[in-house]
Amino acid sequence: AGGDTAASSGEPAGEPVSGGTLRALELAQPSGFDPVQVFSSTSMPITFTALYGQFLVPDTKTGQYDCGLCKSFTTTDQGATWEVVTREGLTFSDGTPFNAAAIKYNWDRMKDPKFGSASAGIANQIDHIEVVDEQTAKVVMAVPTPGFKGLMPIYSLQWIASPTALEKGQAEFNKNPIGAGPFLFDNWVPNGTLKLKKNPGYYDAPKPYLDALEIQGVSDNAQRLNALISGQADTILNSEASIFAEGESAGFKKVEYQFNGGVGLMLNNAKAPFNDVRARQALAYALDLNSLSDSITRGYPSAPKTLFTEGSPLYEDIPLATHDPDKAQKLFDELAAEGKPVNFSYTVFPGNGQLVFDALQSQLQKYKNVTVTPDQRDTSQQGVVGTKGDYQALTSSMAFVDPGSRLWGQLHGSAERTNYSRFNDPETSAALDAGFSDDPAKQKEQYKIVQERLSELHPYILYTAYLSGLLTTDKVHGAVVYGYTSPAAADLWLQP
Amino acid sequence: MSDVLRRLGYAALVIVLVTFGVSLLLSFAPGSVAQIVLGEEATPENIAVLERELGLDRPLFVQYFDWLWHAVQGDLGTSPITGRSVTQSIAERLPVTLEIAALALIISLSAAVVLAVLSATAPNSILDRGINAVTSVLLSVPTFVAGPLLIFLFAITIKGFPALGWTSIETGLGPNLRAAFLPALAAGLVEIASFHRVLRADLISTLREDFVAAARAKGMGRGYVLFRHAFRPSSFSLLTVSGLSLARLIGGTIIVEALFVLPGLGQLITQSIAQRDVVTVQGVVAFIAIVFVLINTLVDIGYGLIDPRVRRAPRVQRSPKATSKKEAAA
Amino acid sequence: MSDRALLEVTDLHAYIGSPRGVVKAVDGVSFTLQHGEALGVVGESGSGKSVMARAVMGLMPARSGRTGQVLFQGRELLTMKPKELQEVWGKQIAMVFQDPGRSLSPVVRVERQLTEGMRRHLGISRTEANSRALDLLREVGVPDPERRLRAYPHELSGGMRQRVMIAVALACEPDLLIADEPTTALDVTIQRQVLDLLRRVQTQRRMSLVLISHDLHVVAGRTDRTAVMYAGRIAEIGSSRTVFQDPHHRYTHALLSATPTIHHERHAPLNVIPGSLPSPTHPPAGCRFAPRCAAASQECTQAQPPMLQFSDDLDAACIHPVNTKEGELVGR
Amino acid sequence: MAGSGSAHLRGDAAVLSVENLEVEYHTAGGSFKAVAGVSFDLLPGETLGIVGESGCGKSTTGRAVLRLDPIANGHVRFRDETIETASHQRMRELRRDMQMIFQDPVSSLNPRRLVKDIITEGLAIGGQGAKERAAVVPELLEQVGLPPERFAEMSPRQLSGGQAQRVAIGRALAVRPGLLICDEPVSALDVSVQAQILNLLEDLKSKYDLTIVFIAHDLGVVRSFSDKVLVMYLGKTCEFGDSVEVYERPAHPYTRGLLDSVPSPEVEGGFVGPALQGDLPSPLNPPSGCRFRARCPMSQDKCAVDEPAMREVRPGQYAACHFPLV
Amino acid sequence: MTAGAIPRELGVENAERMAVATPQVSLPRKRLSILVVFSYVWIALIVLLAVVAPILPIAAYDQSVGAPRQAPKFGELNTLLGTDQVGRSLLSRVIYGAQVSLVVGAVAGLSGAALGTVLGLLAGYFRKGTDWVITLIADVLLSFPVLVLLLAITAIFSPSIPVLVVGLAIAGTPTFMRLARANTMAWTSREFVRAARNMGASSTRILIREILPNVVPSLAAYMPLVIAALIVAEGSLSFLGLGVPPPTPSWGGLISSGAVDLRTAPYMVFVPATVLFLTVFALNQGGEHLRHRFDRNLQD
Ligand SMILES: Nc1ncnc2c1ncn2[C@@H]1O[C@H](COP(=O)(O)OP(=O)(O)OP(=O)(O)O)[C@@H](O)[C@H]1O
Ligand SMILES: Nc1ncnc2c1ncn2[C@@H]1O[C@H](COP(=O)(O)OP(=O)(O)OP(=O)(O)O)[C@@H](O)[C@H]1O
Ligand SMILES: [Mg+2]
Ligand SMILES: [Mg+2]
Repeated sequence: AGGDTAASSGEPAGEPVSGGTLRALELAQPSGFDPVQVFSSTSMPITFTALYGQFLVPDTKTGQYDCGLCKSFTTTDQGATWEVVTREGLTFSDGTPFNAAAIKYNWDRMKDPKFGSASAGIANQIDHIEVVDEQTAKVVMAVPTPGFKGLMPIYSLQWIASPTALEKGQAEFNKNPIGAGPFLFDNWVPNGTLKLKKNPGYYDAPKPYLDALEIQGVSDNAQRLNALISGQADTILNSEASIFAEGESAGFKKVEYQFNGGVGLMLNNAKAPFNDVRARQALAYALDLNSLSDSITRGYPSAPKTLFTEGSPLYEDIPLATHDPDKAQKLFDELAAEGKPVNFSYTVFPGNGQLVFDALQSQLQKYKNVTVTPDQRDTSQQGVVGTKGDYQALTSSMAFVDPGSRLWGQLHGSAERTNYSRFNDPETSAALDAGFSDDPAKQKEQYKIVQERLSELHPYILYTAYLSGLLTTDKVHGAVVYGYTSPAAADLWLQP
Repeated sequence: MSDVLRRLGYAALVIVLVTFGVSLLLSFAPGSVAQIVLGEEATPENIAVLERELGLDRPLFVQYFDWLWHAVQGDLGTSPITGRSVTQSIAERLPVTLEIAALALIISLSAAVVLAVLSATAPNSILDRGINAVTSVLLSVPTFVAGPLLIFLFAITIKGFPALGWTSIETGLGPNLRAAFLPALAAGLVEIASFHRVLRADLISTLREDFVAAARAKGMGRGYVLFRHAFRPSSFSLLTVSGLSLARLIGGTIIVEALFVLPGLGQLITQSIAQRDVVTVQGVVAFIAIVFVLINTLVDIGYGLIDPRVRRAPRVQRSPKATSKKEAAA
Repeated sequence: MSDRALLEVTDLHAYIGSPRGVVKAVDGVSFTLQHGEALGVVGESGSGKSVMARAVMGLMPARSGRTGQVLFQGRELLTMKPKELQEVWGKQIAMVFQDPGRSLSPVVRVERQLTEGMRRHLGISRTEANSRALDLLREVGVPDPERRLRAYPHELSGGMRQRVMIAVALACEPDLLIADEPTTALDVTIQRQVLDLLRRVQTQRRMSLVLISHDLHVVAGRTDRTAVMYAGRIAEIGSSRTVFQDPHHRYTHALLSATPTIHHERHAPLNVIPGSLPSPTHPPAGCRFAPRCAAASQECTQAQPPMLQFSDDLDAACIHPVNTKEGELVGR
Repeated sequence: MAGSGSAHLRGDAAVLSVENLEVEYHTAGGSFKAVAGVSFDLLPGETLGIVGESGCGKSTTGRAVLRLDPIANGHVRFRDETIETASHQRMRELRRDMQMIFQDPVSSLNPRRLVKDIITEGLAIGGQGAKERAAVVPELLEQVGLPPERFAEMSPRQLSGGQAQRVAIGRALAVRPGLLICDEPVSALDVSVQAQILNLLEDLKSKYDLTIVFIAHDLGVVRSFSDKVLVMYLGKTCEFGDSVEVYERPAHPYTRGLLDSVPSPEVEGGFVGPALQGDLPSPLNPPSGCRFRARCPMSQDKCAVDEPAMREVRPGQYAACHFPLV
Repeated sequence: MTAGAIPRELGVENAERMAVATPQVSLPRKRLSILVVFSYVWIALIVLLAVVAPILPIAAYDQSVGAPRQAPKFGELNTLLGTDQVGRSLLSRVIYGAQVSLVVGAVAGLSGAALGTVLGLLAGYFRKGTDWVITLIADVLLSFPVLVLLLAITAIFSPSIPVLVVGLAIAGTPTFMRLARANTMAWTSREFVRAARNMGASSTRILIREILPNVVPSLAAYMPLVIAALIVAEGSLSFLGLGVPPPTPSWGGLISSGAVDLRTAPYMVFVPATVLFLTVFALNQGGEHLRHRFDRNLQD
């Protein structure tokens, strides 16, 4: 499988130079560094790749995953078992060995409900882990999971911490987290600045290039840009189109990556009114996604037209949705006549939710026999709503780098816990299963079916692209963005 | 002595009621900390296990008194979200909130004192009316409007101050003050107005008192009389108001901290409420209540410093006028 | 200078702007005060005694105006610059206010209140000022003066405070002391002590004194001359004994007979003055007492009666005077 | 002085009889007895004057008689009722028969009500309807010398001190009380107005056959207005007797001192006798024995030990002094 | 005139002066200051617009009237103040926002005042135990930072106008309680209360007939100030994303959603911020003015 090509900064800058302190702003603040505590692949990539390195490194050219901290990560039985081999002689920064036992210790911990890991769901797909020898761990899955490797970069399974350090308890660990990454923990005030310093013993010398990193998490997009403009940061993570544009016009460099899929309305297929496919279709016809996107992105519309971006080998020119008010109205009327009017609530979470609702509402206002009402929840319920199916429509992302892992989990009829839209279409499920083929042609053929089904059945109505990227000053180089867990801290360097 | 004990007991009662109130409130809130910790992929079994682990399956009273029992011994518990000790979290964030609040108070007090003295020396003059207009404007600009404007002005346009973030004092006083200035100003602007108002009114009425005329009749200069004789007796309400405002600033830095991304108590409590982290919320609320009580005590001590009349037990015979005036001021 | 009066007040007007209009608090007052003389000023509440005292001093509230002439030792006070006035205040004219509880700064120790004036006017050192302060407190009869110096006003009783106020006023040995109702807030026994004290220091220091009170009895026994004020004007002025025993103005007479004394017959009705004080903003034309005066004629309500000299030591602004000596009313 | 004792009480004939009344106040500085054993009584139609320096407990005594201040000790009998044990309900009824007029006329009228409502307030509380009340307003106003057409609709702010005091008197008399307690009713008023009010009270007294307790610090006023006089010092009684006689021949040194402090323009120096020295001591820690001894020109050792009780020094004249001036 | 009486000599110049020279004194301005007049006019205007909003010739607040993010321009009424991110009329949203802000401010203020006044009256009149309990409640509420209380309340109930009103009313109660208590204590010590009791009046009657009418005006004078504070508090909540549910506009919500575009479309913040500012300003001015007029009787 493959994603989009990576975006990177500073191509003509020449050879990397060592030294300097980089000040970066990420999207969120860590509440701790214990891998069981975090879920951090897009919001705090620099922090976590700095502390723990990259377990797997995506090859942006092939769309495959190479090993980073591991020596090999393979399956021979379509994902029923995986063999993970660690590098010889690799140690954590406290000197303890980074070996198969360490992997087993970390991943078992993820499964333990006592620690309440956010990655417990994926960790629970592991039935058990056998330490074959010092270097080799055999991961036995509960059910064959061909996309397991692809899921790794998304979840915190990839962050392997020193078992010795973890043994001291979470509070102690957070005072001095120990991994095998390119940087060492220096100091941190919660909600304040995280300071990291170069790990001289990093396996992949001469990386890292930087002497030190200072990272802060700021969740507000505009404030991050403000800080960049006021000279408080050298680089900021960003996921919003308008901020990229503003940043560029203020003279900063943009590094942007667009995921396949995107962000949009997730419709609850198991509940009225969207258990009726016509209601979903009507909504898809009714919405002018470009204008919706324009409102939400503050003037930089980016509604994805197709499931895969044009650069992807799996790209097909099958539009995800077409704007057709007349058809929409007809369907709304038809449903209303049957006594099934499309009256639904949109679950609003703090943040962008209100804007999306406003845009949605003002568009639907023009139609008859359809109403949308807000259902305000606070952040604490963000996780619950999807799992419990306690919603009708909700903003959610269906974004992915390679389709095998994420898309399968979201759309496959038997992917119970992660299929929040409760979409169950046997044809789609079959095509997704068949998509795990090694034959690119067959893959493309199967995913074409998926795309056709999606544009027909609309479990999701995607209204904006899922972006990830950076804005940097001219001095920052080596920022390669390719989806989850990027940019990697080890690659960054500063022009003196 | 018994008075001190009584006050302490009362303060303790207030703190217990406040913390119990907040845990009661949050117990009605939907969602649970276990759910938050476990995130999207949680199974009900996992949640149940974690709740048992955290003791959240016990009745509210038991949970509360358990917390109280430990709190009395100085242990505010551990946050299930971050795994950090609440005492430590508060200790880390307190300097930020305290510094912002104190700086805001200093900025607004000094501005207000200067303005009020100018106003009071010539009530209803052009200058006075001008100052009144300015402070009325300040009074009507809420922090969440002032904040973005200040950022826009001082951080983005002029680039003199950081737009966000905190620099601790260990890095150096200069950078620390630079980071604290805009947030403190945003929080303090509103207070300037209320301080100016009370001090001006009190100064004007004090300047009409006989003892001011008496001091003038001795041939003492205007400025001397103002500062030596009139200022202290005029600062009662100012003291009351600044005590209230300091308490308010400490409790209400939520907005400034959100605007300027500061690692303070306001952020902590907002986050903890959203995450149903009752342990942390209780800890912070208890702490704020203690600060509130402390400020009240300081204000009382302040009265004594400003006015020798309240230093010792009040005299029996007091002219009824003086008593009622005090009452009104309080 | 000795042949000149210490203080000559001529046709003094002092008006105050209030929300209800211009208060004509003092409306044409003239009198003179000799060196070493004690002048009593009596009048009911609101008759303008305090404003008159403050107008003479120059301590008027905002929104006020004064005209006329106030010559103090031959110098015009009304037009004096603030800086010069400050030199006169405290050093040459001192003032004691009505309520001793309110005329001492509540937050400043007695010591400073006593010495700050001396140090400013006499330029003496702190220690010297302190020892003089001690002497002063002894002079006004404050027991245990060392301790009282360190005290705050609230720690003193009312009588003690008034003594301290008097000590403050005496500090720079002024030529004139204006005491505005210095005993009204005090009990009879304390009033007695304070009045004795004032009399004593006045004669000992050969100082001039203006003693203001609303009680004719208080003033008459202890001043050389007495002025009776009514609604911003002087109704009658003369030697205290004459004003008290042989008043000519109808108002003075009515006032005296309305006051029950220790000699008044039990349960016998008192003589009353009907009505109440005229409005201070729109006083009646002519004699201001006319509306309440039994003897008032047409003439009285038309023009302000001139000040008439009835004897060597008595002037009154009344055209239908009483003569109590002969028990008959003169005029009409 | 400063003695207690009830030798001067005149028995059952009295309308009001107060025996060893004590009132205690609790302040931040401590508790003290503002009234520490005061006894007096009134015969029907009599006027009793109470004099003394500020803070000696005159007002407190007046209020305690009506139980507006809590009675700590002692007995108060009004007609056949025991005041200190009467029920709240009974007390509310009784108070209507015992009215009080206060020192500050302006503060004793509710600024938010009209004169006609204030003056008939007692009637409204007594359950009279609006019509009946409106009917009596003119009469009530006239009897205190206020033209009804002008004053009925006025608000207290528009009244002068004397007019306000008239309204207060009218209000008290509207309920036809048998006993009237006047707490310094004229000391806030100007001399010219004071005479009007005193004459009015004198008129009404004979008209309604009132028994009056008249509290004042102006000795001249008390003497001319009352039949009997009670002199108080620091919460205790000093002297009791016929007002003229007490003024002419005071038996207690304190009474003497008080009278000597009254300014008298006719004599040289302004006063007839020597001044009393010193200030009123703090009621928080009053002197032992006779409370007046510290200021008394004739105090002796005995005075510091024994508290003098009221005893007859001359027929009908009682003083609490070990060494009365006889 | 008696023969013995001769007119006192007055110098000629003095006699002349007597006729003319009296002091010229300026009177304190009685006129309402222009700011106060403006404030009352503005409040009246805002209230009027909020009330008649449905019949005004403006678009509905949830209807898009054109392209999003148009700057204010003269011409069409709906785009007079520009449009928001979704293309809705800012004019309409600001006017309808007034409904929310004013209703929330006024209703919460009034109920807080009513509750606070009752409690304060009881505490100030009965003192002792009643006072202790009520003061304790006030202290407890006061040591809860207002925003924290509101955050907790909105965590329980999803935000809606009734929830906001209740939350803000609770937040406003202790202030009124303290004011009412202090006022009641001052008035209770007045002689007229004693006089009423002496007339046989019951405590209820004294509280309702004698004290309440005196306490209410000075509290009422505080109302505008409190309403202003509550409008700001509602704005802060909306700013934190806990205000009234969309699409209903509120000023705080408008400012908050505009704040992200401060750099590119500043009018989206400035328009609602100006209206909020002017209203709060007007309420403060009006409150000050009322306080000067009605709160004075405490002093005199
Ligand atoms: N600051 C002021 N503003 C307005 N009016 C004033 C002011 N001071 C005094 N007055 C008015 O001036 C008139 C005279 O007042 P003044 O104080 O001189 O009377 P007084 O004779 O001293 O009375 P009292 O015996 O009450 O002290 C009164 O009508 C009073 O109301
Ligand atoms: N409510 C109260 N609480 C505490 N102390 C009080 C109270 N009322 C009066 N006192 C004190 O009780 C003592 C007697 O007061 P009271 O008012 O009876 O004196 P008085 O003789 O009426 O004085 P005045 O002539 O000043 O009215 C004084 O020391 C006074 O300070
Ligand atoms: Mg005066
Ligand atoms: Mg009294």
